[in-house]
Amino acid sequence: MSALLELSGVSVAIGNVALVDRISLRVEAGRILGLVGESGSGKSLTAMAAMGLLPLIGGRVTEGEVRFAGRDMAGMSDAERRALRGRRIGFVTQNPMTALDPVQRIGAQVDIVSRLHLRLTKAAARARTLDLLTQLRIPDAAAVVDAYPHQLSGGMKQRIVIAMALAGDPELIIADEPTTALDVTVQAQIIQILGALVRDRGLALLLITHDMGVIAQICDRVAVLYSGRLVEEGPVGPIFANPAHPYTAALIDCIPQEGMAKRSLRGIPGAVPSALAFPPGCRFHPRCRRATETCRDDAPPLLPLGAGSVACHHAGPP
Amino acid sequence: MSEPLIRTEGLTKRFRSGGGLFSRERVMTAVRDVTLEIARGEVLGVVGESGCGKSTLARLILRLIETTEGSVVFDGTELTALPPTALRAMRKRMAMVFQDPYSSLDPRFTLAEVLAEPFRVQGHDLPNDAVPAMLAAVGLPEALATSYPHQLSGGQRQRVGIARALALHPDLVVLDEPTASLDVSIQAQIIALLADLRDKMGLTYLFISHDLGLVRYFCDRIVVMYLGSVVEVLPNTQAAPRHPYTDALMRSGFAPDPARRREIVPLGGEIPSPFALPAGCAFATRCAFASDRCRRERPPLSQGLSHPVACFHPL
Amino acid sequence: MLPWLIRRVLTLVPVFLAVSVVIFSILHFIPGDPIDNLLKVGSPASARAEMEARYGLDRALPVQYGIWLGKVFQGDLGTAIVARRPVAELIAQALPHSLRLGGLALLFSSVVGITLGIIAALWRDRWPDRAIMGGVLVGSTMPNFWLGLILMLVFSVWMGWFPVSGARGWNSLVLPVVTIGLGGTALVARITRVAMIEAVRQDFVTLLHAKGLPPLRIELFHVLRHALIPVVTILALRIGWILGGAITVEVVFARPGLGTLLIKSLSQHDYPVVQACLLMLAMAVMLGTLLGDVLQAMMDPRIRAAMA
Amino acid sequence: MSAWPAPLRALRWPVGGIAGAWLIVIVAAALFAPLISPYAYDAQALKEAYGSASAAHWLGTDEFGRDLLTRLMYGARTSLSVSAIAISLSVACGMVLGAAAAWFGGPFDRTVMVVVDLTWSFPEILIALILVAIIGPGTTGTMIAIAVAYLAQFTRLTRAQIMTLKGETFIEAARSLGAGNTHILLRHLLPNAFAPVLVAAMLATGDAIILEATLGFFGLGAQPPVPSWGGMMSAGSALVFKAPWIIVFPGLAVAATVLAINLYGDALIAELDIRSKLRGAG
Repeated sequence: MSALLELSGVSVAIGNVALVDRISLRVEAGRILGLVGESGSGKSLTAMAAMGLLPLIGGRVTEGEVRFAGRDMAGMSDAERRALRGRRIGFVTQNPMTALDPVQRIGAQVDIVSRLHLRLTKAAARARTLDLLTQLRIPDAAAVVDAYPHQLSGGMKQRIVIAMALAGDPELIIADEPTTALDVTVQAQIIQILGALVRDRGLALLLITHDMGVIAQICDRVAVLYSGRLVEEGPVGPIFANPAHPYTAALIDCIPQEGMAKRSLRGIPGAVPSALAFPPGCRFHPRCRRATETCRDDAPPLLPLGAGSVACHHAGPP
Repeated sequence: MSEPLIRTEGLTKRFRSGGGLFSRERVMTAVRDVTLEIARGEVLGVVGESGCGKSTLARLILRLIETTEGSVVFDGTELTALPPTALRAMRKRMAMVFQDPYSSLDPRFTLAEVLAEPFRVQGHDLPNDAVPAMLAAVGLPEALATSYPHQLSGGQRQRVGIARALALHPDLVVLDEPTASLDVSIQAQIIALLADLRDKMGLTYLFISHDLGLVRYFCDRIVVMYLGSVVEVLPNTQAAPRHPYTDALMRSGFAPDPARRREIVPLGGEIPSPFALPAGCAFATRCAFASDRCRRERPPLSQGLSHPVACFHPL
Repeated sequence: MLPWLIRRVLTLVPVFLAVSVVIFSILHFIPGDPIDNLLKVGSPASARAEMEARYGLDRALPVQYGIWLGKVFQGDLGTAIVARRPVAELIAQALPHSLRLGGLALLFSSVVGITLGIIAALWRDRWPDRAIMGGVLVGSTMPNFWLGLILMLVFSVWMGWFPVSGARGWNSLVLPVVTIGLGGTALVARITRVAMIEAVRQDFVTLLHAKGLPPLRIELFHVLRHALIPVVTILALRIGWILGGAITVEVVFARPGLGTLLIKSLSQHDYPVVQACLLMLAMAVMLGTLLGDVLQAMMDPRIRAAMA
Repeated sequence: MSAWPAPLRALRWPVGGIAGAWLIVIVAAALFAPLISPYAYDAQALKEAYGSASAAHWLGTDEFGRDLLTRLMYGARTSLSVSAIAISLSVACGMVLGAAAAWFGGPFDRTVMVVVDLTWSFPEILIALILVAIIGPGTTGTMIAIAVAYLAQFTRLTRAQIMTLKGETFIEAARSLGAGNTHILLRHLLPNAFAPVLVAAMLATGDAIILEATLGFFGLGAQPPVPSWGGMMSAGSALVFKAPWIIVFPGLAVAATVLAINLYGDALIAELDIRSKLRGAG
């Protein structure tokens, strides 16, 4: 199956600081790809690169290609890229509290997408908005469209943001930490909604998160980032069962689980490196139990392993 | 059972806002009638979602804010009645670690100054080797003593916050979401450090968190809060939830294991405003089991069941 | 909103009273006696007492204040001691000139300032930004009166484009408006630029781009609308500051107006006139802040919600 | 380089460096005017009156034939010292008042803020004009007038700083350790509020120089024959068509000095990274 969104060897820099180093990803229709990493891993930048929005934060793709439906986005005109955003690619941001224009009514903020991209009339756009809000189980949608963002709860706002992402009837949704700012019970609602969208509408979803639990719950494949590099990628089943990269394994072990023995949680020693001083060789080596001389000197290439791929000199079960 | 280290009785906090010329006065009930005990040496977890009053409760227990009603007894002394000078002296026996490691350290202080502050404000002499020893105890190199907070990573800063809290060997340490702003790999480090320090120093922890999984891993007993009230006290980490809210909270977390995927049954409805608490059970608006009685009457924290639960229809 | 507006206006009453007390009492601390200006040297003491009685200067201060305030509410601002005319008449003559000048200067600084601010923000950290912000900074470092004189020297004397002074014809307004407006322009341009740049960094702007809206539409309809909220706030608070420029500039260009009247009566110790001028300026300031609050509420639903 | 204190780092070439250099030149000229000025400031030479720039008088002469360069140097003495002393006075009082308002809160705070907001919305020149009228013209009057005119700004700024700081977790942390009010105020609040207020004071000194010049222009500043930039322009304004240089040079001196203060201040703000803290200070 051909990928809807494909990143091949994409590097991203802001100013002259290189933050993302040759990442390759594929997102297919009807599938969910989870992109997981800690702070500074470059996961949000990857999302911005896929949206073509890097210039907003002063960043740029320095290397590689971002292809949507087979076309290189770098080769498109601004207008062509704009016609993709909102229409064929929907975007869900991290913090619903700040994602909506505080001085504009909810209805108008959702309407604009279908009016702009689907050329709907004002009335038709409003009807579509009401329909979407109802589908997302927003109670009293008719009143909500006339409300301002500050009158709604966080979970409600995030559903409005999802409605905006869906209003242009897109094929792909990119969700950047859509539940991080929400309470756990609301997080469950949002994850359920996103899962249902992929199942019912055959959308492709690129889900960016730092939460391995969320990945395990709804993703088909997962890509693990560390300090701007892809360290492991593959179907979730095998990766969670037998993580090949020591970082993936350690990340899973950092999550307290039911039935876990007290004192078994130790964390990963050291700190996430700053982008201004990434370690040479494998960027994880200063914190890695398996690290050897080779890891200090040579960055391991991403090599196929089973149904996925891994970048480690000592890949395999511990 | 010996005398608990902390006992609260009907602890209530109401915040008033507005009331000037330009807006109506509004009263927000942040904590409502909380009675609980913390035994010496235990780790008591308080879990709940944002706005449930867990952080306010922590501050009431330490009397960092004044209570509206109720009392806190710390090792036989009623904190709520203590005059300011005696309260300040009492503070060397209780300490707090804060959520945000970025703003909890004065940006103009070096780490040595941060760590000397507890001694200074309590009028104690600072032993010569105290600062290096404190840094070592939380796993930081001695060389950092002359650094400023902005030169440290989040995890390192949180270690400094812990060292500061433990400087005078307190009996009680209140941990207010100490890992919520940290990466998961660092969160696990800090939790491990807290567990080690508790063993070494015989500390009592009050651990505040929104993460039920983490609380179940780390704590001995768990208090579940919803909209200012305690809805359930789990006597151990294995106990099955009896309150529908605790149950929903447990079902909302995701295990990092694709083999244990499950159908999500999300909680519907909205949390009522703390400015206008419902007459009955605060959870009734979102509860599948709610009856008319729940909407009319507030269920007390009943002691009759296997453990305390505030529900008319416990599971 | 209406109940809020009523309450807001009512709060101006005590403020007005407080300001009037301050204005009234401050002037009585000013050394120098206007009566001295009126009496011929060597006049008998009785003439002096008679004169004082005529202007009510022989009574206790609180009584004088009460009488003065009562008359103010009836539109009677007293009689100018030196000019020997009703103060209300002097004010009525001066006020339209000052309003025209101040209003135009305010308009000039708002329009030019906001426009420059937008351009600077859109090209931030590139040459249009640097040029505008540099120019604006240089403009704000020159004393108003000096700038006025230099403009007069260049454009009136050397170029002969505008009249040197006076208030006849529209073209006599150009140089004074520009002189006063430049200071305000600097302020407005700086705030607009910063507010725009800050608004651009907000999440909702990223999301607007993600929705595929054209960038210019985002900048002008969403970002600018946001940025204007702090601009309006500061502008309203600093209306007095912009009008303050008018005081000196009126004098430099020898234009009739409140500023000229104020300076002249200050030097002549003509209390009633000074009082009236200050009262007018105080009212302008109070109305300015009120207007700012109302505009802010109209622009931001969150503020409207807080007012309920 | 980063080990250097921020005030030195702010001198980075070109902008901060040029601004700093001009400030050093102007301050040195003011300090050493009696030693380095070519003439005495009150040395009249009526024969040479209205002279434009020449080898003997680099910037020309005024209506009494006095050397403009000399008078500019002495003028700097008056203008800079009056502005600097006035602002120091204003900052000292404003910090005490603002800190007290923020610290005590309640009705005291509200009263202070109403008065401060009200004065803040009045033009400084108006406040200064009235005060000079009360105190009487001259350097002392000007100084006090400027100090009062800027009091509102520093009170507001200090209060805002302390209010923000009071909400910081490290204050709560100090309290949780048992720290008393004095410790928190002296060790945490004031030291953290100091840098932004000090930088604002520097920028305000620029505005004060303009205000001082304006008062001088109205003949209310330093009284003749003591030269001040404002006074020189006041005298020159009547002669602007006959001998424009009399007024042009003092004006340029004011503009250049204020510009330099602003540019250096901007560089300093960037180095100290306190831009967001200075918001709302006007």
